[in-house]
Amino acid sequence: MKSWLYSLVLMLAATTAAWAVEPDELLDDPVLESRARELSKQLRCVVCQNQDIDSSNAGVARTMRTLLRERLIAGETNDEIIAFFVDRYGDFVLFRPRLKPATYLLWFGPAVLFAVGIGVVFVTIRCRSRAVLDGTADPLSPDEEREFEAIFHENEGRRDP
Amino acid sequence: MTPEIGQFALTLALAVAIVQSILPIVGASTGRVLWMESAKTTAVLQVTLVAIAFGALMRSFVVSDFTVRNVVENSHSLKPMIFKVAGTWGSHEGSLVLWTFILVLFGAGVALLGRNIPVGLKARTLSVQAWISVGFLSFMLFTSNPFERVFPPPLDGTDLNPLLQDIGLAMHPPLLYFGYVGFSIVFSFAVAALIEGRVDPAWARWVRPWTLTAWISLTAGIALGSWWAYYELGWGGWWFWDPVENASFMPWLLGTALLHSAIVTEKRDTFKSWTILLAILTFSLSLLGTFIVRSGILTSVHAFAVDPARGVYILGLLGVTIVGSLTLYAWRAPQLGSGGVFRPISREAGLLLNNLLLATATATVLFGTLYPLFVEAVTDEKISVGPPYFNATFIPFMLPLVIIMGIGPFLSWKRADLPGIWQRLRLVFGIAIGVAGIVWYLQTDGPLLAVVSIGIAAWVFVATLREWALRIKLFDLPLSQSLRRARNLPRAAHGMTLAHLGVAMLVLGFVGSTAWKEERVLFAEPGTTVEIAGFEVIFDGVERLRGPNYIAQQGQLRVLKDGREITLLRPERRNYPVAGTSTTESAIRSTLRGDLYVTISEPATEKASGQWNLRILYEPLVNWIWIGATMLVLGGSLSLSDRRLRVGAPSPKSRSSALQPAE
Amino acid sequence: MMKKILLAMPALVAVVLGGFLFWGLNPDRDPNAIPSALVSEPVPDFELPPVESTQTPGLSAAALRSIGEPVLVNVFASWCVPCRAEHAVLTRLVEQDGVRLMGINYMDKPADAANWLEELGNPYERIGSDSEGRVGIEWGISGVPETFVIDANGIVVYRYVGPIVTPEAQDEIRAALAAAGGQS
Amino acid sequence: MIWLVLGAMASITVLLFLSGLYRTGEVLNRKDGALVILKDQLSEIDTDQERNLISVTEADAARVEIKRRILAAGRLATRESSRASGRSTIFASAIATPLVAFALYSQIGSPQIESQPLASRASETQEAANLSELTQRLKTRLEADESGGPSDGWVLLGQTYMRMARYDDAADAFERVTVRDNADISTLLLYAEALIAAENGIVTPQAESVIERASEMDPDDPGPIFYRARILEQDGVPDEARTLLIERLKRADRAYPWMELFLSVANRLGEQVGESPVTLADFFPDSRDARSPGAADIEAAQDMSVEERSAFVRSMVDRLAARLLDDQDNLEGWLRLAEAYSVLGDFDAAQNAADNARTLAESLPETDPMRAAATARLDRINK
Repeated sequence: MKSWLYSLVLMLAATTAAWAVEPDELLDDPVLESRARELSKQLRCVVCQNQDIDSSNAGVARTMRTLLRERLIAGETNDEIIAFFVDRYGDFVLFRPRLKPATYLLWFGPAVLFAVGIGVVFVTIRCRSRAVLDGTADPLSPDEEREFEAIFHENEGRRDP
Repeated sequence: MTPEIGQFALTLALAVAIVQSILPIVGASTGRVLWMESAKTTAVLQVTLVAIAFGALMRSFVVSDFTVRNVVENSHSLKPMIFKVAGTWGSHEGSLVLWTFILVLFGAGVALLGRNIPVGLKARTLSVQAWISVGFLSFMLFTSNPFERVFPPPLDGTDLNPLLQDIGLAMHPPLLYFGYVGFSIVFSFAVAALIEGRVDPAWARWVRPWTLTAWISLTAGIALGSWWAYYELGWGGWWFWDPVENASFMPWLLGTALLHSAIVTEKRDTFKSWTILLAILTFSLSLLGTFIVRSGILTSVHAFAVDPARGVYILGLLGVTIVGSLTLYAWRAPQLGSGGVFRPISREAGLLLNNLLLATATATVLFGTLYPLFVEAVTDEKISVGPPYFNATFIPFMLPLVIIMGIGPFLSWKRADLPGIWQRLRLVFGIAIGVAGIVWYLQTDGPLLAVVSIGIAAWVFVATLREWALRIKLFDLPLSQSLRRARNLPRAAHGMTLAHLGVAMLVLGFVGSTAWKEERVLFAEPGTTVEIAGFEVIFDGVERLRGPNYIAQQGQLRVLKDGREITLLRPERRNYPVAGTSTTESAIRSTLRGDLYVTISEPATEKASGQWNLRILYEPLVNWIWIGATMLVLGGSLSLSDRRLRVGAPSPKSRSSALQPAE
Repeated sequence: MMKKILLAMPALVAVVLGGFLFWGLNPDRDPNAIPSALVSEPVPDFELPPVESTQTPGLSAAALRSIGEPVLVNVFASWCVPCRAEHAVLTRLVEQDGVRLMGINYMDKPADAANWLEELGNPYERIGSDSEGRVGIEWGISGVPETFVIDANGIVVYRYVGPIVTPEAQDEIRAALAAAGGQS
Repeated sequence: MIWLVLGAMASITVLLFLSGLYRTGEVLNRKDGALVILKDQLSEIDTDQERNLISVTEADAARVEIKRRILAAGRLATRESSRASGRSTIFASAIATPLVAFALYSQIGSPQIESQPLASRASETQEAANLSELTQRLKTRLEADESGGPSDGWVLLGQTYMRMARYDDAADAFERVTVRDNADISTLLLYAEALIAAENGIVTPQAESVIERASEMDPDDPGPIFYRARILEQDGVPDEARTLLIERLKRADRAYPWMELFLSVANRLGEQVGESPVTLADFFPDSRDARSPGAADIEAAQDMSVEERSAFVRSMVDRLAARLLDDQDNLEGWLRLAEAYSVLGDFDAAQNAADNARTLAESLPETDPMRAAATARLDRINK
């Protein structure tokens, strides 16, 4: 019982037949419109699963797109518009997480990891290249050479090398 | 009876797997040949039994046997036959059977084809592989039985998501699984080597064909999945950084690193513990992917039904496998010893950098995918990490990787002569700058990064060709001699060239279809004309059609170029009454220069009644993505066919000529 | 020693990661739930007309702020199946516990909403008709039904996502109402 | 038959296992395996040098490296391995494998359920189609009836719609009867059930008023009480709902079939409010055989394993048969019994029940759609 109720709660998305951004939503001003598209790709649809509002067909996403464009026309900056949605939905709506203590690790983690990696590589290479590298290696001693020959021909004839 | 045969086959397979997980490995450490060799029998038995189970399930789907719960829930009598067949692996339970089948298939592959692998290593590897299959078979039988019966049977099934009724999708999971489950055998080889305490060039050579096989199919699987998304979802996109996509992408990235680091191990007897670690981690990421898809821990478009109990079981399986193997690694890796020496400018160093970049890129994806979970666990706050983050962090690691890919093949082992290489690459560099300049001059808008990326693609492309030309001394020798040299070159070398060229094509496709994409979204009525990317598209109206299990509204659009009609596009909006859902079928005019991509739907607003919502996209160069991916796959396959990978197999005399082609 | 630590790192990282994943499987955790940014904030500014052809007055922020005692604000729609399920519970809360209930009719056709209320009864004191869904955005809703508890000062103190049907859900609502009443 | 196939599978497994005992031939040890590869690498350097891919110094250095690896590999100890030892273990595992498999299979398999490909169920599909056609005919007839049609007919129509999961139509059919003065409690309850089902399990005010009406007719009838409990549950007071059910159970003078249903609902509610479960024995310590098929049983059947479920179906059928002995004119009952027996594979019993049903059906007027419906069902059973 609980599970079907739950799944129905999520059905809001299915109530309208819209398909992503609709023609009637578009702005005439191409500059504003391209800003609108860019912004709506950064905002997450709150009822869908992992979709931005630009490509979502949920009713809420449509309303959000309309609001976003109205604010653009009103002359708000991108940051102000983003802030408007964050005020209402929290950081969850942002597909590009804001830089704050909780996301330092996210934003700097890979770079730090890379730096550490470079460090490890550097140390490795230094260790490995410290040995003499003049293009030739110590040749095998005569004893080794004999042992090698023995091993080399040990299985001769039994297997095709 | 069929389902019961399948059911029994699975229980029998589990019993066989249990034997295989113990006998061979104990045999290897006590020197009992019979026990070691029993792995061959059990591996073949396992694959036969799981194949029987898979066949039984498929048959139940084909004949719509609604006494099987899985069939009821994932099929319908009205579904086209091909999708009944595909329904076999469309659900959690069915796909698990497929997963396990591929797992045991790789085991049987090693048992039968790995004739040059020493019996002890083979026995240990197959035992480790059997540990995994015991885990998955028991998971299947105890929590997700695909043959659970319903009695009395309902009259009809409840269908499969029509969005998933696509031939691309039908083929997608098998290939994807083939890749990411395939890395299991590499994992087993690594764990076996740790147990044995020995990793050497021979080990790397024995494992290479298996790594390649897994990598090839994973590449094909991801490409096909991406192609499917592009073709079927109707958004004109091919990659969405969805958790489930990431789950298959991470093993690919790390698997690519593994492919390269294993070369160093094979040639130079070095990077040994790193190669082992990569082998373990690659499969760990595959398992993580399986976990993400099946536990519902992250929201995703593609996830299977959520079930915490299953999640806990898989997590336990993951814990034992990953933590167990990594602990073994921490314990045994110091004994593997480090190998040869090399200079900061050398092929080793280049491959090390390649590995570092790939590993960091993998970490970026892993971080981004799981970070919302971390934040939620620590601060109880919810955040989202989406495409803008991945694009911002992933690309900076990938571009340098592609750049060094151009130089890498010129580097010699141990110490390379940088001025000499520069001399050979000067011209290539000039060409790349030239191409970037031309693109910059031609383009009307689009980011600077796109121009740079095209330059980089040109760089890799020409550098790779230059390296190949140098090898066969093209233009230095008469053409016939060059061609003879080309024939004598190991296939792996050609494989590398082809794959690297493929990467250049991929970059071209990625950049073209993102940076210079054009889009028109409009309400149209019959007669509406749209201009896009030099085409004139005329909307002629809509026709109603009936499909086998859907009703479609089919739009008719004429495409004109320079006033001449070049094609007719028919996008559809389909309505599946049984499932109660609709899908969008795009119509695409595909050329190497770019795709004209049209979708149609009914307008959301009542204001626009009588009109149709058209979405017309022009995606330049998008097909080069699939071409590039195909070249990666072909390059990998060429490499796989290299004679050297079969050296040491004691083949009967009669067949040796077939196995060892001209050389 | 350094090397040993380095080699043990992967296993340690895997264990930590496993810990997080195990936490993530916690059955009480809903991966789809979105926490409200509105809790402890004042009621957002809005003004909604009544649902056409009903007698119930419309709803506005001003009206909510001037009540002077804790109220429930319930977002519902006639097309929302779970809303039917919680309707009886809401009615009972109003009739038996004396809860004051306000409604926001979300993205609904007024005629459908009026029929729905006619059929099921109308426990709402005021109903604002948010036919375009804009006020829903102001409230930061992610689906219907959702229910908010507002204290006497017009501060949002609690939000419940989904239908209030289980006893636990009702207890949470009652507790939130009680806490809101105690504060003022 | 099925056991024969499974047995064959098990035997083949055992045989394959044992065949390993007779395998011969040399095995490749680690040292030889590695040497082959290293030697190949050595020869590769010669080729590379020939093709001018590497310089002479590079080639020499590489050769020394590989030679050293060959030396190292040559020094690898090769363990003496034997082909003879461990035979008994192989033998034991060969035997153990099918045993483990059968043990597991006996827990999760359902050998008694035949597979039923859709193609073999054409008659069933056909019947579903027939049923809907017959239903339509019945409805047309009832509607054409100037006196409004017999109550029984409407009830039958409603029940048929319920079975077809067409709850709105069922509610309409029952409503025709409930507006009449002679509507009894059971019809009212059927109507309520249809209304509730049409709303996905939610008791609407309309359904509530129907239940109220039934309750007024006989406040102590378990039917209305059951639904009143349901309303209370929906209102979010499971404790009150439970109390209502328990009180009625306490008032009962002896064991009745409906009690199972009450108990299972009461226990489900009890779980929510933290009460310990109750059983029939708590009310009637001496009655054990008061079971009857009810909604709760069917609900419980959903969670059963397959064997449990077929045992359950069997017991339900037995109870139905017993009841029909006291209620011989129940056409629907005989039909259901015949169908049940044929599903269970007890064809003689099915035939007996079908004969009774046929006699009853043939006593109906020729034009009565109920007769046609019954005959259609009987024909199917006889196939």
